[in-house]
Amino acid sequence: MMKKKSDILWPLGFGAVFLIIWQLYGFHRLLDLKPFQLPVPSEIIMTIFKNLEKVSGDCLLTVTGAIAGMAIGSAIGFAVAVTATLFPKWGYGGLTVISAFNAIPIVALSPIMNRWFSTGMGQKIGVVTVVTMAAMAINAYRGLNDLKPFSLDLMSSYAADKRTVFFRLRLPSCLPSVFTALKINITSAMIAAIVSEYFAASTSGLGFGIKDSLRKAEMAMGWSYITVSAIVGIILYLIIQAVERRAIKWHASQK
Amino acid sequence: GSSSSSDSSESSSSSSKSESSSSESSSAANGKLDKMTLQLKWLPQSQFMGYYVAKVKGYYEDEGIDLEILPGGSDIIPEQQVYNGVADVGVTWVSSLLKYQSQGWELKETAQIFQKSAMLLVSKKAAGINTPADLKGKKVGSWFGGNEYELYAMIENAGLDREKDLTLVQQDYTMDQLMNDEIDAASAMTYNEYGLLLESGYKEEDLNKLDMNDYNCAMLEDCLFSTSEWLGKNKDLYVRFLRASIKGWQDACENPEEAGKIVYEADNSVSLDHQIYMAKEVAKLVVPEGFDKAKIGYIDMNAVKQTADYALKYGLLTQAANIDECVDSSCWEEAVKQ
Amino acid sequence: MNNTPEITIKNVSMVYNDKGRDVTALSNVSLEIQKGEFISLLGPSGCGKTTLLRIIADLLQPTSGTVEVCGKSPREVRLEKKYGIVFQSPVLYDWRTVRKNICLPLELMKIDKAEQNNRVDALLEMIGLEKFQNHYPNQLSGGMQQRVGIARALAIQPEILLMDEPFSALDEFTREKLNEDLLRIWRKTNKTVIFVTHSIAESVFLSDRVCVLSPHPGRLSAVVDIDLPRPRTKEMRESPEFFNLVTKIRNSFEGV
Amino acid sequence: MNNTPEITIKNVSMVYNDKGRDVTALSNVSLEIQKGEFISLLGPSGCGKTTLLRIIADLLQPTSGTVEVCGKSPREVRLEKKYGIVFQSPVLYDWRTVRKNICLPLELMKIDKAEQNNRVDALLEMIGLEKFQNHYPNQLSGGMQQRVGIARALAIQPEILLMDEPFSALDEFTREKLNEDLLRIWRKTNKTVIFVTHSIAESVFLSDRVCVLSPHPGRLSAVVDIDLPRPRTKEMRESPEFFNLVTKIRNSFEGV
Amino acid sequence: MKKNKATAALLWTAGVVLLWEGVAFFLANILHDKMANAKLPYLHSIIYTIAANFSEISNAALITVSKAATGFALGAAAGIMLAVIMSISKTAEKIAFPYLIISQMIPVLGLAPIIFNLVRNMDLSRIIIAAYLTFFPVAANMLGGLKSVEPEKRELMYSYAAKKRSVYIKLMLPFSLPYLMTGLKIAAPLSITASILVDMLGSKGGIGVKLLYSLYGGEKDIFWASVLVCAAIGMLSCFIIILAEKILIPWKKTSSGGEE
Ligand SMILES: Nc1ncnc2c1ncn2[C@@H]1O[C@H](COP(=O)(O)OP(=O)(O)OP(=O)(O)O)[C@@H](O)[C@H]1O
Ligand SMILES: Nc1ncnc2c1ncn2[C@@H]1O[C@H](COP(=O)(O)OP(=O)(O)OP(=O)(O)O)[C@@H](O)[C@H]1O
Ligand SMILES: [Mg+2]
Ligand SMILES: [Mg+2]
Repeated sequence: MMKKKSDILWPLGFGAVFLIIWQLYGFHRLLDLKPFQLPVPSEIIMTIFKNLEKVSGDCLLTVTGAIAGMAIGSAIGFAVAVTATLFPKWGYGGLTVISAFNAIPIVALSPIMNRWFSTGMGQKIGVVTVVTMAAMAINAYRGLNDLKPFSLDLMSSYAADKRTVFFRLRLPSCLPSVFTALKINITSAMIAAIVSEYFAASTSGLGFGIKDSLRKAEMAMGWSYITVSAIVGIILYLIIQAVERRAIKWHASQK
Repeated sequence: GSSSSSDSSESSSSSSKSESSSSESSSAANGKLDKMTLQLKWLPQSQFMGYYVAKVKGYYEDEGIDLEILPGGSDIIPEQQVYNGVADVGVTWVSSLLKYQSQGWELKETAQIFQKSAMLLVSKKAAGINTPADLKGKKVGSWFGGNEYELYAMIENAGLDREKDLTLVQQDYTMDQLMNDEIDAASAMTYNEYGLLLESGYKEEDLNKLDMNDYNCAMLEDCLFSTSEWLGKNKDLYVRFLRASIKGWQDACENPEEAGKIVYEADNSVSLDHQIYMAKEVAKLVVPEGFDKAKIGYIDMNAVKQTADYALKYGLLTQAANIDECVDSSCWEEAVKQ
Repeated sequence: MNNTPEITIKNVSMVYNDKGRDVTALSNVSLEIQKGEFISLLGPSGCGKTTLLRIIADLLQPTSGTVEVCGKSPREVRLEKKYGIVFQSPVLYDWRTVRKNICLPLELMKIDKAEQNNRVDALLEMIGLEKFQNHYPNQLSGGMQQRVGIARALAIQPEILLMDEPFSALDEFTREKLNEDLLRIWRKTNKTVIFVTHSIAESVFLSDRVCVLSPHPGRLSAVVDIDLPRPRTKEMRESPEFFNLVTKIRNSFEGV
Repeated sequence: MNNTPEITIKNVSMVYNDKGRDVTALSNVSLEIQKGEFISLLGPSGCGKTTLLRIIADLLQPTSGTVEVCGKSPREVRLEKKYGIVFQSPVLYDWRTVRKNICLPLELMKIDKAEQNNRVDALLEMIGLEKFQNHYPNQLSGGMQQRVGIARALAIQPEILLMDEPFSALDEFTREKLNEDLLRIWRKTNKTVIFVTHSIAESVFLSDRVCVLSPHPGRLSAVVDIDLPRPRTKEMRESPEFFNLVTKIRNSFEGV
Repeated sequence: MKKNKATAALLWTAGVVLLWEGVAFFLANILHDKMANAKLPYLHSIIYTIAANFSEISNAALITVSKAATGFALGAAAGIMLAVIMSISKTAEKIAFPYLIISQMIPVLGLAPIIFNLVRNMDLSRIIIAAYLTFFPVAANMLGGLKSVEPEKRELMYSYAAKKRSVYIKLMLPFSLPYLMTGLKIAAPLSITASILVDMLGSKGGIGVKLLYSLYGGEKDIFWASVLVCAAIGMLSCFIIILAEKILIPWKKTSSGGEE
């Protein structure tokens, strides 16, 4: 119990100190910044509250896109990993092919997706999907194939078919890797959704807000959007972590 | 506030510009060139041909300047680059500069390169947009991020409500949305996107264009600016820079084909044809008909005022800009004296 | 007992190859095992016992030679799910509790729930881990894990039971109890058992025949018939016949 | 032998807690071990032998009670690197060859290369794995892995040797050979040894005292002094005194 | 085995090519999509463009790859270091991890000015940004690996009272190597992305500049050629890591057991 408390207190305490230094212009002095270059927390928070409705609307939009895209992307990535596992001879190539998508920058992806989807949401989901595929595919593949010694032998001794081996052995043993992938993906999904909105055919979403505000020197507004996206990102991350704790209690990493 | 601003400036000049400020007076004499950096607003292209021409023809060197031209990019904001000391001087749009100034950034406009707005609203003939009033009920593209105010002015001058009477959509820096009929009218710069439309096979007669200059909603675009502080310390250097730049722009506007080639060779980005097309169009903005090319860089305070007024009216500025504070034409005046 | 052997091992050799370095684990091993026979494999550490077991179980392909089980290839027999294997290390699935680990093969064979529960309850009782049925493997002692592995192999009531040092981590009492349990089950169900052990006494107590392997390369160096009467009793362990057999095997061992 | 004990275990209890389910592994165990003494721990599977060893080695904190080693806390002794431990499972590092696995603690103690090589060569010879020194652990048989673990623990010539069923996966001959090797090393270097085993005979052959634990919760149920003369010889195993001691321990066991 | 792999690679290439050309054909000739050329041009025409502009594109690619290599090296190093620090100290993990995630949510547009202001050197800033964009998958995977070390393996080190440093060098790092490799497989192509993004922060050369110019200059063929080259480099980089994995992890090679 004590441990649980410190789990929260440490980062919060650190965060509080960080915010106070920031609020008292500590970073401004240190990094030689003017308040109008980097607004202080109080100003950011006030701006958020002043624009709460707009900000939360934009946030919802972006998060929806990010989550939908991540779900699709992770599913595709996982499917590729499964294929590569079930058909090792032929399937492995898929992993390398999918990693190619990781090398296409969002700046190039976004206009392409703009062509494919006429709505901002479609474009966003498209971009996030592509961005999240590889991390899941590569991690899941490792998890599906890095089995404990003889655990596969046990399955063959039961003449278990591929399906059974997959569901009874590979799936549970790949969970830790899948969660690692999800953690990577939730961050890249958010940022991909945001950056895709720079180019999207719509004028809403956190990304549009960030770009529009920062370009127009509305730093407080821009940083409000950034703050909100960071908060949402960390909440989503914590949710994944909480699910992970429950799902793989048995794993060494959860000790 | 004020004390911290003074030490910030000291350290900024000492870290990145110490050489230029210390060797200022002796430089030309002993053959050592003063280093100076110019931040472009966008990718190297004929939009900035004056500086490239001046550089290639050695005008900066003649003035004792070693100029480095920093290209812009999608994540680069010239005002911030200059304020942060990454560059000494920058190119930006006046409305954007006014906004930064109003937020407390001590920046000054020092010369106005484009005398006219290059912004167009382009549509296919079939959409039937012949006047701004025809925009009613249409889907109209803009790049936003500060590029939307001329459009707002055009819409509202035509008596339309920009929220209710039409739909504004973000454009992604290509003309694909227009070509694909996802939007009815697209923002386009005369020297760039419009040219791309023509190059991709559209004929002038297939297109309608609404020119901001024709509907009294033009705002000023490319100008030169720097921080008040840097200007205070490097006035002489800056005058020399302006002199060389104006010379470059004069050459470029006289011979856009050559200028286009120079830009293409300096940084072969877009195709040569497009650079030349752009050079020709830009020349029309820098030296419009009837404009004395000796006065390149002249700041038309009326135009600045109109820009500031629209910026205020459409919400970019929250209070009227004190435009006299924002502009410092003294260097330019000195540069064009001879 | 039938006269056609249940398992025929013919000239089996196994060479592990790793980057040009060959390790010959088995060399020309031949053996016939009757249906319902209880065979023990003995031999120094590293002589190839596990290797031979894995070849019979179709977990490994011999470099040369053949194995036939009921006139079929080990592969076919494996696919018929006739093997029950106790591995040398417990090989439990970390994400399953003790109970669920034992249940695993039953789930795979789609045995109905009630029957599953009956069998698992009986086995839990036999291995003395009723109280630990909801623990995860990493909460068990080494011997407890091993017992779970044994229970899991018995759960499917296989026709051929392959056991690789199943009782090595158990105290003598638990071991003796399980020896008896194993014999009881074997007698009742007429399984063929191949049993790897390092305890000569245990092999004598349990087996019909004891096969001794000699190492590097693994060869069959002696096969000793154990003609003690069945059922075997605790008292027999103290009998001179028992002692003689142990000595005989011990000698065949030392002759290596 | 000195009269102040080397290791003093006082009222040690250990309760594993997992989601409200408590498992009492040890309950009020007290024991004094003299310097240079060879102690065996016996007891049914799951009675807490490993737990006790881990507490002495400072790998686990007891729920209550204290352990003192040479008047210090186990932690201090561990930091002085006086422990050598053989774990119940081999715990080899997959990425190191046999030789490198044995070398590991020597590297950590910055012993010079030549000395490292000498020691490792001697140990490899002792465990009979010279030919396999460049193999990786996953290319070894179970017993071979276990022997590597033993060699690794002996390599650092620790003052206190904690061995958890070190010979369980070995055949009787290798086991007897290693028993003798262990005694020889022990005699030469005057180590204190705590030795967990399931073989009563082995414990009698090796030890000065045998401690029997009873399970659930683990208690010290008997401590038997082994007054056989040293050095112990193969022949002693057949002597009536030996047999009596085995029987005595077996009975104290069964009384549980 | 070798032959099998070659045929598999061939089959994959053929499959991808066919699929690509098929979709392109479908768009252009069956749906009669006006934007077919922007949505997905024919692969052969892109390859033709690459061939026609080979020296130009390959030069740009070379610049990007060399920058990506720097960014990748730094990002990987930073990721490994952060993971190690977080695994050494729970407190550090608790403090740092949430903020690392937050840091990943700050877009370059917001971050770049601060970094420029901090280091006041464009080249260094670009390297930092490239590293910033690549470190997270490495850190996450590496941390995952470090935390998966089996307790017994750690106890062995503990029993030797080994110094933290030795524990890491002799146990934690070798154990996490396979996990690290997974992270690197994700990060390697990502570093190309990062390098391209950095190209766009006002660089003078590189495939990213090509991409931007061609995108905004309406040169669709060059744009797609650049995209294809990016993807190819990404695949290659992943492939190199796979190769490195084979060499660096010899003990994993001998695996046993079959499966239906
Ligand atoms: N990590 C753990 N979590 C919960 N319970 C544990 C844990 N480790 C051991 N136990 C329990 O503590 C008891 C004693 O375990 P221990 O490993 O000490 O037994 P042991 O005497 O070494 O047995 P064996 O001879 O089988 O190795 C067992 O009942 C076991 O279930
Ligand atoms: N995967 C492998 N790769 C290379 N060599 C191996 C492999 N598995 C086993 N060997 C070698 O084959 C020989 C026989 O191994 P095996 O596991 O069959 O011995 P064993 O009789 O079961 O020994 P133990 O009683 O110690 O378990 C050993 O010398 C071992 O080194
Ligand atoms: Mg074996
Ligand atoms: Mg134990």
